Amino acid sequence: MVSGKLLFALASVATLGSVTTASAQTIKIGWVNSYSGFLAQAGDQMEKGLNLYVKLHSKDLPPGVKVEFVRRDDTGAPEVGKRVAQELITRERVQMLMGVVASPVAAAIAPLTAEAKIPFVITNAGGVAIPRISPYVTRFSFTLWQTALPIGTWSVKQGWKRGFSAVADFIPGHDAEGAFIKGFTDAGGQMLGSVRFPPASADYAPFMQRIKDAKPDVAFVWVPAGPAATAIMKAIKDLGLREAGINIVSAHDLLPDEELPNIGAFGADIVTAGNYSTTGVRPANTAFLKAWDEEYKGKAIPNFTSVAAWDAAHAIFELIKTTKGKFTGDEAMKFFAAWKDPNSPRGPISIDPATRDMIQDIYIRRSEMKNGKLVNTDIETIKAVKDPWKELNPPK
Amino acid sequence: MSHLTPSADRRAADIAAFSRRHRFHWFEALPWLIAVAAYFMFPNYLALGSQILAIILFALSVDLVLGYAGIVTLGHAAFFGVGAYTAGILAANGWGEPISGLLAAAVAAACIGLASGWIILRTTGLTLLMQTLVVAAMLYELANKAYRFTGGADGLQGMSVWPIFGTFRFDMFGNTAYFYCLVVLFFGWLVVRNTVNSSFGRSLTGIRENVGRMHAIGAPVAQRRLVVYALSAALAGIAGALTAQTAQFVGLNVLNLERSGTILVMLIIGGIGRLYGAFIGVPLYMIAQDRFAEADPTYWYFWIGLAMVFIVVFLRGGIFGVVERLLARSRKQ
Amino acid sequence: MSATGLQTIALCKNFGALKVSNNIDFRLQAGARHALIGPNGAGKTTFVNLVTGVLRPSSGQLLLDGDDITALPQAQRVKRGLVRTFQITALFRKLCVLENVVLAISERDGIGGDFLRPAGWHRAAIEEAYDILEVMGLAEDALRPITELAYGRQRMVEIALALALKPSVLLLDEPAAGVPESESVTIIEAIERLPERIAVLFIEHDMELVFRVAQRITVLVQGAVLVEGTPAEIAADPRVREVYLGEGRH
Amino acid sequence: MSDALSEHDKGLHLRGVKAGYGETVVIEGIDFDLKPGATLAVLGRNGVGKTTLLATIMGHTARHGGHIHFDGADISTYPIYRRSAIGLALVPQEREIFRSLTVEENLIVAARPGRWTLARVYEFFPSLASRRRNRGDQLSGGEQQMLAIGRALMGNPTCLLMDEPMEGLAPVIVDAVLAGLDRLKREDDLAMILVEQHARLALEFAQDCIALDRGRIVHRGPSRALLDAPHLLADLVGVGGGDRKA
Amino acid sequence: MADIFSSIISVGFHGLALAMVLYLISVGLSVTMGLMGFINLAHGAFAMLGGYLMTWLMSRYDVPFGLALAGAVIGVVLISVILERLLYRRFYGGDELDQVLMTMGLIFITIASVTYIWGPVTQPMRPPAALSGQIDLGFRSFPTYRTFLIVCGAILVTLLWLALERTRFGAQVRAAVDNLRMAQTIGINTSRLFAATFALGSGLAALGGGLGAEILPITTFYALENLVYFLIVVAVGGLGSIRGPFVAALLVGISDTAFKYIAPEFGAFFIYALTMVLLLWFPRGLFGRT
Repeated sequence: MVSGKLLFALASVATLGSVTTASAQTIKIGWVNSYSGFLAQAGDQMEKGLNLYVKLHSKDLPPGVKVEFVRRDDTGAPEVGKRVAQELITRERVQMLMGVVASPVAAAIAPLTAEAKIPFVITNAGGVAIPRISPYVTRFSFTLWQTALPIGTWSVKQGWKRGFSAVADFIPGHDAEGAFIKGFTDAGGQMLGSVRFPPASADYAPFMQRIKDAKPDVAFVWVPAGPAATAIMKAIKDLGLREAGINIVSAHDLLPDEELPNIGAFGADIVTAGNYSTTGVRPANTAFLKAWDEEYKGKAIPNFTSVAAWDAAHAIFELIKTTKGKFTGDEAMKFFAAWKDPNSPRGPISIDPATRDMIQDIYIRRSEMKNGKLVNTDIETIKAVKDPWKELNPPK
Repeated sequence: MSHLTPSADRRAADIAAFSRRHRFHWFEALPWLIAVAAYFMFPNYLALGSQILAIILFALSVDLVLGYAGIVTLGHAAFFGVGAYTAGILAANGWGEPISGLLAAAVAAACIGLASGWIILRTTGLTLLMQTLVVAAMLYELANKAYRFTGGADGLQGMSVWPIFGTFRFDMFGNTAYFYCLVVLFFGWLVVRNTVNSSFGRSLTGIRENVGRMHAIGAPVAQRRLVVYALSAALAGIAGALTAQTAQFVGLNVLNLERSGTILVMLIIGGIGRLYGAFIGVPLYMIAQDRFAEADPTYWYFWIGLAMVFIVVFLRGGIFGVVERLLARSRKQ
Repeated sequence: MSATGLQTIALCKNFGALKVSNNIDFRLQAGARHALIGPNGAGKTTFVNLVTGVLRPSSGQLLLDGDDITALPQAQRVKRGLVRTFQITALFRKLCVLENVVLAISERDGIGGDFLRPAGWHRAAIEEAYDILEVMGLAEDALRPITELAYGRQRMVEIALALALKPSVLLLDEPAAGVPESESVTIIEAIERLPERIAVLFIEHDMELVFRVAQRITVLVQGAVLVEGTPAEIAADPRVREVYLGEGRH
Repeated sequence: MSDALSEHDKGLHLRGVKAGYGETVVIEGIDFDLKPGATLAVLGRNGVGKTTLLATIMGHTARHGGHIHFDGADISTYPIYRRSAIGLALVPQEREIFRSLTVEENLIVAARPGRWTLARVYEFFPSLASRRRNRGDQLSGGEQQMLAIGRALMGNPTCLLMDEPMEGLAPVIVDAVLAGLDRLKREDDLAMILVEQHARLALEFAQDCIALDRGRIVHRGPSRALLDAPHLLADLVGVGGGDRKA
Repeated sequence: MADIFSSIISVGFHGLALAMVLYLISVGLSVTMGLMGFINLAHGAFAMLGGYLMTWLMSRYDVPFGLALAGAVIGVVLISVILERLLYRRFYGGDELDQVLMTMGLIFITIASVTYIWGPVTQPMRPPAALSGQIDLGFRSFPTYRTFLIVCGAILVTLLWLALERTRFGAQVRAAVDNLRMAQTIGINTSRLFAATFALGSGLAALGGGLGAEILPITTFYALENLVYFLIVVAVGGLGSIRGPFVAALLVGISDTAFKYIAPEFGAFFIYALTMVLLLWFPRGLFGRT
């Protein structure tokens, strides 16, 4: 008890100290990203989204308040991510953690935030159970159940009754597989089989060949966005899966907007479910794309990861504006729980206070060639989708 | 007789000098003094510090097989990883007592060492190098496949390590972890030091220096190599378990080729077969990596790589080798 | 104990179609001084390797003190007192002279596997090793690494290492090979001083050494025994002259 | 350059050569001269340094002192391949045929322009011609020996070093090889050094001889003289204790 | 029954394509390791550079496929010659641990350099239209590019065999692998031969890296991720052999594909197990020297 009181006293002294220097206040945010490793490409997308928002909106911060992002590379490896997060908390004394591409990395970091009591704002990692690990986790991206389950249901509606799934063998892959099978079989479809392959696999042709040899109506294929997605598209094309009468569906990771030019014509006619596409017709999206093109001079194309980073940065900046830069971890979490943004580039979004995950519109998109370019065109919108997994698996 | 017969005094002095070689020198206290001082000087770097201490133990285990027994291995991560997963799986499934976790890890790694060593140590040279590599790669694939136990590519989540002796809790700042690693490393070092100075250890040096002659003086070479391989595996397993317990996480990369390769690199940088190469090479490499990664998260590989090429071109025999040469030169003058 | 130290019966070794050892019957009496000579490629080194267990014979038998040791591994033969030196010095080059000999004694006494006590605690082994160095005249170099020794001194360490194993049969493979004349005298003297109970078989080209030390000589040609006899008999044998001088072309 | 060479400079000259393997010294204080087209036999028992002497001339050993001159150039520090380029060739004791090459490839790979061509080597050793497609490791001992000599000749050397070319050959083959060597001596202006254990063979072949013992030259002179002194010969290369320390 | 037959054809086809790539990349490593006794862990970096240069020439300057490939090979050969002269030759016949340290260092440097120049993004490989899509071979259709790759690989393998078996240069290389000192004795300048062989091996690796960019995607960690496969091909094939790596590449390529087809969850486990057994059986590799 005595020591507890002592700690409290010390803590108040520390807070006093920070109040006196409030005139030139710096908020430190730990930014954990995959700068190298097999997710470096997604990391680059995320980085660009954050940088763009920070560049455009730093001037909007209250006078005297600055935000400093302390950047660390998790290399896509959970143990590295955990270590850098720990260092950010203990060494750099950051007030908040943000970022993370890979679900395993996020899952490794999450327990630390429960101990340190600082918010952890996830801008990509979609592993469905991660927010349950710590009450300080909130997520601005998506879960694979939000995207993969609807595409399962939608597939059966097209009259495709026999399905096959092929996913990368790690948390998000398992989520995607489970969600698709749930949606597909609940709607009356029948699974012919499923394969899981190593997440950092090099050559997908043997796996795709196996799908081809199984002759399903529809194949759900999921890999993390980036090089693997392009490679798998190429394998689908080279093996002539669609020519063999097999429809390909996926979550948006398979056809991220920035990879479309790399994929080209052979990526046409694939149906994916996602929370964002550059072709979405919304004023907020148009403005976002304009700012993006000005900043990156047409050399880069944003995707759902960029938008998630952008939206998360927006929420954090609003938090700082509202609190004038003075907030505790719990206050920040309360702010995020009530977060609503009707004008995100991806449409209306809000945080579900119960799950700390996004409630957002999910778009069913078909890829097609328009003016010589491959694009995702929205063909159906499912409004305000909550994470279905958390409803199916209520906390014990 | 044509030769001078040294006096009885000379004989006594020679024998005394020879039989006292295992005694402690003052400089052997240096690493430990530095380690304790580092605790007070860099309180914000204890997480890195405890990792360095654990990896030093790993490097010591490699030095034992490579530097003393002359077994070139590119797969020692196998034992590090088995140790890490053993301690990790125990802690994730309700047995978080750290010290018994270390022991379990040592036993598991030693068993794998015995079993694989029995098969692969009959080969030599590049073939042996490949065999060590392949053993580690197989364990990697198995760990990936055994998703239910290991968490596969997602890593082993949900480890809960109990306080040491029920008293010292592993805190986020790494105070406990640092001293825990320091004490375990100290005991590990004592074991390695005692081993290399024992008759067994000297016979290993003999095997490295001239296998043919060891056969010719009647040494059971295969048996010695197997024993030291298993002992080294056990130490590597403890190092892996330390890493797992202090980070409270185990990922597949405890078993990968990069880990086997970089531990070799760290040891070569320090100097092999000298017992203290690990104490120089590991901190140097890991601190450099930490600094580079912070200054330049994308391109730290470049500077590490450049340093490695520089060392091999200009500093043959590692840092310790250079120090020894300088000492030898100053002694001559 | 039989009077025979080492005996081979119809020893053969083939590498494919090549017969490197052809039906060698050979006896080395206990305590003998016996030389094995022959031109290059006669199979002398193969013979040593067969006897010491580096190679397995294709057929034939090997007896040590009357016991069949054909199937024994190298280390076991050493334990029974069958010890060799190497034609090309095979020492622990980075270790000091004393340690080289201590290693051998440790293996002989079965303490080489002790990983609990420091090597320095085995005082008796060290004392004994030093005794051997004194006998061989190597004591002044006891703590110097092999690499710092002149080649002739290294050859002496070769013999010291073998002696440390307390052999009953000692195979010396060209003990004076590569040694300058000035130093070879010491080696010859050392061989002459070897304890009498040891049966010594030496393979040597240096005829001075052979005829000075050997009581019997066996001449090996193309993997087979050409002739065996006393030095005088061998020197007078026309077949040996033919082999060595190339007389009487076919 | 070579025009300016005096007769004295031409050929092979060793002065105080000391060499061995690593730190070991095997031969010491070796001096001799070999004029173009001359033949020299090197005698001595096993292990006295005969092979080392040839290896040293070819550059295979570690030189500890002295100099080797060939046709006016100090070649003591030349790398091995340059010694071959200026006209030295070695027929090694173990023959060292390239086993994964065919007979013809073994010859071609050593070829240098000059009077010796593939055709001439085949004419010289007809049995090689019939086995030209066979691989190096499919030859008999005699064929290997002929191939080793043929390969050396393909480099069109002016000085040929031969290390026990009759070793391990059946008598018939020895005669064939000897006949070839005799023909070489007659038809080609080639200096030759022959290391041979069969002393009489060597002495009958070469004009001059040297004998080695423990790495030093212990006798030198015309071969004829030694052939006529059987006791001296036996003393130098034969089997016997002898007190030849005088 | 037809299904099984169809599966076998699938596995054989994709395995063959992988084998060609593995062989082109590994054969140079095998020869340099056999010839110079140099453990060049960074060999894969040359393949990776080949891939980067080719994709970069194609996407940045719209160089046609064939020309880009040639440019990449030439570029890599130049780089390798410089590296050989500056670094590698210091370590011939040296301590194998020094070689490991230096080549690991080179791998790290390459990883960072390509990240700096080309970014962390996988390089897109876009074969020309004529090589895209499917080709109908009568009884069934196959991916055109992979068919091209197999044909190309077969031609290159044949050319390489001819070069090594029928030319004087090839004979010199084989002679030097057989017996280095004797090769010098007959006048071969082995230092120059080393450089030439090293350049040839690197060029072949670049060719394999460029042609095979589809099968082994060009990423920054290419040299490290694929290293084990290259080493397995070399070790199983036998050092210094030309035939050995080819058989080993076929073995690895086809069985790896088969295992991925049948039991993808196990990843490369069976390949490693196979390697272990083969190396116990043939410690010097299938075609190694005794």
